[in-house]
Amino acid sequence: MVSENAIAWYHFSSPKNFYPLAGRLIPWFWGLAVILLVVGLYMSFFVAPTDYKQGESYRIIFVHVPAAWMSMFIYLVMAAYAIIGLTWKLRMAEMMASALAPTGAMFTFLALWTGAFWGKPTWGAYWVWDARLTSELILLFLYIGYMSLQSAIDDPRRAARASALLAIVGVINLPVIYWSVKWWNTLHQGASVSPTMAPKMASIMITTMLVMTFAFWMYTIAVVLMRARRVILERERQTSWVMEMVNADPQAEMKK
Amino acid sequence: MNQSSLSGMWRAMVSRDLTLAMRRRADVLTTLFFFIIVVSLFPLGVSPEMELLRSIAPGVIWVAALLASMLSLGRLFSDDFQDGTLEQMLLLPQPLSVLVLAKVFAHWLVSGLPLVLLSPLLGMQLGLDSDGIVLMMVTLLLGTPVLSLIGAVGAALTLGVRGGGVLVSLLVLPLYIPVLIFGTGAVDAATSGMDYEGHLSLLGAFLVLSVVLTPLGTAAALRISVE
Amino acid sequence: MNQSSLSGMWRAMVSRDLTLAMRRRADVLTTLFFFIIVVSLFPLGVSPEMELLRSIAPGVIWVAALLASMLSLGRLFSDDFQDGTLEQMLLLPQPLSVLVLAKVFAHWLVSGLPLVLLSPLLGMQLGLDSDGIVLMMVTLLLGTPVLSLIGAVGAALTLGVRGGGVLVSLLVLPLYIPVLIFGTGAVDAATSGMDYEGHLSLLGAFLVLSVVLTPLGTAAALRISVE
Amino acid sequence: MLQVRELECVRGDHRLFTGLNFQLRGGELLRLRGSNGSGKTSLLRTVCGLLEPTEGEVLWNGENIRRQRDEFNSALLYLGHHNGIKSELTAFENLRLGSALSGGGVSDEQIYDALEKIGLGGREDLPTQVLSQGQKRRVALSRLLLSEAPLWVLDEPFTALDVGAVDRLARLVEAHLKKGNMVMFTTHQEVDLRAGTLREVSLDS
Amino acid sequence: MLQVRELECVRGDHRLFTGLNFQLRGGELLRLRGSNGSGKTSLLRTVCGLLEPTEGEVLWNGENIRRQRDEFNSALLYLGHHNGIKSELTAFENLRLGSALSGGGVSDEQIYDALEKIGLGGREDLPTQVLSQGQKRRVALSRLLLSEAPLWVLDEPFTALDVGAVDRLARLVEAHLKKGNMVMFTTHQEVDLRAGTLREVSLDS
Ligand code: HEM
Ligand SMILES: Nc1ncnc2c1ncn2[C@@H]1O[C@H](COP(=O)(O)OP(=O)(O)OP(=O)(O)O)[C@@H](O)[C@H]1O
Ligand SMILES: Nc1ncnc2c1ncn2[C@@H]1O[C@H](COP(=O)(O)OP(=O)(O)OP(=O)(O)O)[C@@H](O)[C@H]1O
Ligand SMILES: [Mg+2]
Ligand SMILES: [Mg+2]
Repeated sequence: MVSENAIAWYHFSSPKNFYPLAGRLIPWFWGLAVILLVVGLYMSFFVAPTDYKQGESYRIIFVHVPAAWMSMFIYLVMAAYAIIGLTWKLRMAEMMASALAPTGAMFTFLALWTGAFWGKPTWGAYWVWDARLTSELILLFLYIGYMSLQSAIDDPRRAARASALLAIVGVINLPVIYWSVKWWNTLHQGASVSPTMAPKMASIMITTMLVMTFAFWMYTIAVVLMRARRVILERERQTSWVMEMVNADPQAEMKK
Repeated sequence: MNQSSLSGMWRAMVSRDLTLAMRRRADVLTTLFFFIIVVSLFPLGVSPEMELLRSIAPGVIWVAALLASMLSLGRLFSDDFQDGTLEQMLLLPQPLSVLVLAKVFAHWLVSGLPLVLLSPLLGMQLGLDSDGIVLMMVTLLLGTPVLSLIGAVGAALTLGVRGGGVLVSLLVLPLYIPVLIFGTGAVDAATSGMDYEGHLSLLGAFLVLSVVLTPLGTAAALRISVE
Repeated sequence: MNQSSLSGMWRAMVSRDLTLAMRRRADVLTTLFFFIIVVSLFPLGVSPEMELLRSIAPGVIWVAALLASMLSLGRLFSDDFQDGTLEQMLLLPQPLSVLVLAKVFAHWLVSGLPLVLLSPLLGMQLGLDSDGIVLMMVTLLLGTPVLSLIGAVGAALTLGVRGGGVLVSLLVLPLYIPVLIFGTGAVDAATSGMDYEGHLSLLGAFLVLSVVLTPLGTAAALRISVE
Repeated sequence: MLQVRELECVRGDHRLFTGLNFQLRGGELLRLRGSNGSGKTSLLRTVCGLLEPTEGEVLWNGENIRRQRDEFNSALLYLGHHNGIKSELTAFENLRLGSALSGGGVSDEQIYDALEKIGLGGREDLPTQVLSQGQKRRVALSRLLLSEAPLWVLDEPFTALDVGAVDRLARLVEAHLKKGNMVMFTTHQEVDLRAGTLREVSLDS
Repeated sequence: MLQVRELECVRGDHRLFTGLNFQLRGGELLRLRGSNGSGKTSLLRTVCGLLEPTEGEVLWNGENIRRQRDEFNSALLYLGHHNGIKSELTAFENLRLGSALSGGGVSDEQIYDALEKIGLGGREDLPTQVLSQGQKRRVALSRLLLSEAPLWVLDEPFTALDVGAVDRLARLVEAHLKKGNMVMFTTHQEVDLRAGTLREVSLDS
């Protein structure tokens, strides 16, 4: 059983076998993402009760918090892939890491944007230098640095390895950054406005947030698989299997 | 034998880079000059009121030191890369990470240390008191080597990359933030009579950690970049 | 005939440099991000209090723009110098100063203009009000081309001289300072409800003067550097 | 016609050459000889006006080149130790932008044609930084195919080229001379070049 | 003994070579042939361990060079397209610091001697940036005179050299081979090199 698993793992870690598998999985993840998103949005707008202090504007939380969670998760997953890719020289892991980055940056941006949007009615300002906000901003910088480095290097192999190294350095620093920013803020500002709401959130709200988080996850997986397929084609274009497939495709079209 | 050849290599590397730095004395002075100018721009750009200046002084000096150190990083490996000497270094029969550490040390001697020594003057200009000035020097002494060590990773990663100079700042500046926060935090704490030892020991811990870890990362990055 | 070939060359030069900039898109973006990051370092280094931040905002943004523009200037001629294309430009049958102006214009389009467009966001982050923000944009729009034009002279002079960076800072920064003072002065005046038109017309005068004069200086400096 | 009168060049402590006189007429080929460091590159750059001579002058059609820079430059094609191509651009873009800068009038077909002829067919659309040393040199040399300038000044044009490319370049130079133009060059390799009039100037003393 | 097994190198879209096998024993000279862009430089860099092969391996005394980097590096001297010298330092300083870095044991007299032999006498104390193209190459080549490494890997060592210097270098290579060492090199020039065993590997297909 274990060895079978290991073999399957090994099998699908080669781009050649991964490519068709990903192709088959993508529609499923898209489907799940859409269903969960519909359920989640329905719950956020119609099931969850109106907040007695903030009114309706608080509903943005159902996008904001899952997006903030995703932004951090994705960085961790990306760094994990980077480590695997560098230590075992697995090309597939390198490609997954680079496929994750844009989505991670997108969620970071979404968290910042929804947060800023929310901040105006609640705090009266789009931006305050709060610890959590600041560290989210720094996370965005890390993502952008990762992507810039990758796009600045032409050779795809070198680009993947250099940016993997950067992701690892970043992940070591991330807790230090988070923690120092927190300390910095509490040192300077006694009682600062902080984005924590009522201590006990209604369980319906937690459920809604979890549903939204899962929706985001499914979306992430679908998008990342699609991006990984594109990266595979680009990086493996000189291999025989890609050439065969590219040459075979038009014929398959014609038969249809 | 191995140990003695390692220390011989260390000495050779440091003396090579110091010789080169002396040949381009102008370069070393630029870093210093940049530091001074950035700090002096603030009274001009912000406001000449002493009260305001004093309150922003630690932040301004630290940010200036951080930018100056980052700028000087551009040249840490790029010259060696372009003329092919870096290639030759990768082919030396000694561990690359030790070599890298020696290079960073030499670099700090000519670009970090002078900032530390100059900072009291600038602190005075911005109206810091003597306690603040002493603490500023101590934090810079602990912090600038960390900046150089972290920066080396970024410099190695962006070697030969188009527009590497500015890219390096994008990669490295977010990683500098903890050092900045604890550096200025200590000075602020001292000037407001609070306890600052926690900050200092954290800075020390950063230093130890980065001496141990970053040379490995830099060495790996160099191997990737030279491909 | 001469005029049409001049404008043809102008277009060719600008489109060449814009093509190159698009190839190194990372480069363009990094200047921008450098600007953003430097501005964001100040709240971290100085203090997160909005009141304090608002009062130093114009100075901080202007200093950051000045540094970003100075850094990006490093690459204005140096790439062309190293790969020998600058040599070829000197051998073109057209006036070098026009060529230089075209290059600086292209450079400003990709490195100065984006800063101007981005400044409102940063102004907001530092708590500037909308009047201040508008004026900030106007002053940057007038001021950043002056920075590029003056900086080009410095960049050309440092080409030959190894690490002539000091020379550049010495030459360029004193000339930058009036721009900085009138730029921030205008914003400060506006936020405190005073008259700012004098500042703006002075900035405009700087712009006209530097468009006329600096290309000649830059061209002369290039000829010297290529020897 | 190119004339060099009593030229002297001093670099650092070394007087590389002094009292140098020669002239080059249409259809003539001038080969510069000299060992490493004898001043060949310095002389070529002086002739192009990139380096100022310490004594003497360079005349083009009887007038000092410094007093007619635009005219002289439009008659000149110089190829130095550096290739003078942008590594981010493809070979095609390099040539197109280069010709637009120097006055234009070259069509895309001509450029593709030139690249094909110089042996870069199939690599026209790679950024030149990934090309090999010899391929980069070929990109630089394809300017020769596109230019109308009567005077070519070539500093070791054959370095990094393989045997086939060396031969192709030699034929190109011969054809240029046949049209009544001038070429001035230097090389350390032995190259078989047949020209109407071959002049030699040696800088070894 | 150097062995290359089933080596493959892919750059961008181009598979430069694949299934490459050869070996080099003491006293043998290997000349790499191939037109511009055929992958000579890439192969030499792979053999030195600077470039990672996409397939296959390089063995030194039977073991992969990646698993014994320090041993292999101390047996290797590589000279690439770049000279690998600092332009701010003089020729003498370049050699002294270079030898100190790679383990030392070279006296100042030996260095002056080497520079004299390679034809740089009188220019030892100029910063190398003012040297001519060929003189710079000579500074790089003088490392050959100071090194004890049994394996030399030379990428177009003859470029920019004048006739005398080409000859001197050829004699140097021959002497190195006589001592039972190995040399692997590539050049586009025709050079007269006599060696016990001459192997040729061609990358043109
Ligand atoms: C640009 C502005 C903002 C940013 C960057 C931001 C960032 C974040 C991040 C990173 C988290 C996840 C933290 C964690 O799970 O530990 C989070 C959670 C949260 N945010 Fe925001 N936020 C912003 C504005 C706001 C505003 C204006 C509010 C409401 C007043 C708010 C309310 C919340 C709440 C209630 C949570 C969940 C807290 C928890 O799980 O403990 N945020 N935000
Ligand atoms: N600033 C300087 N100080 C001293 N000597 C200098 C200086 N600049 C150049 N030189 C000398 O001038 C000569 C430069 O010659 P040049 O580059 O023209 O040689 P070359 O004939 O082209 O040689 P090669 O065949 O190697 O290309 C060299 O001997 C060099 O040492
Ligand atoms: N990233 C890349 N993308 C596409 N092609 C590349 C890339 N990197 C290298 N190449 C190709 O690989 C080859 C590089 O070969 P290499 O430099 O080893 O040639 P060489 O045999 O040394 O040639 P020369 O004789 O000109 O020095 C060239 O054909 C080049 O076009
Ligand atoms: Mg020369
Ligand atoms: Mg080669």
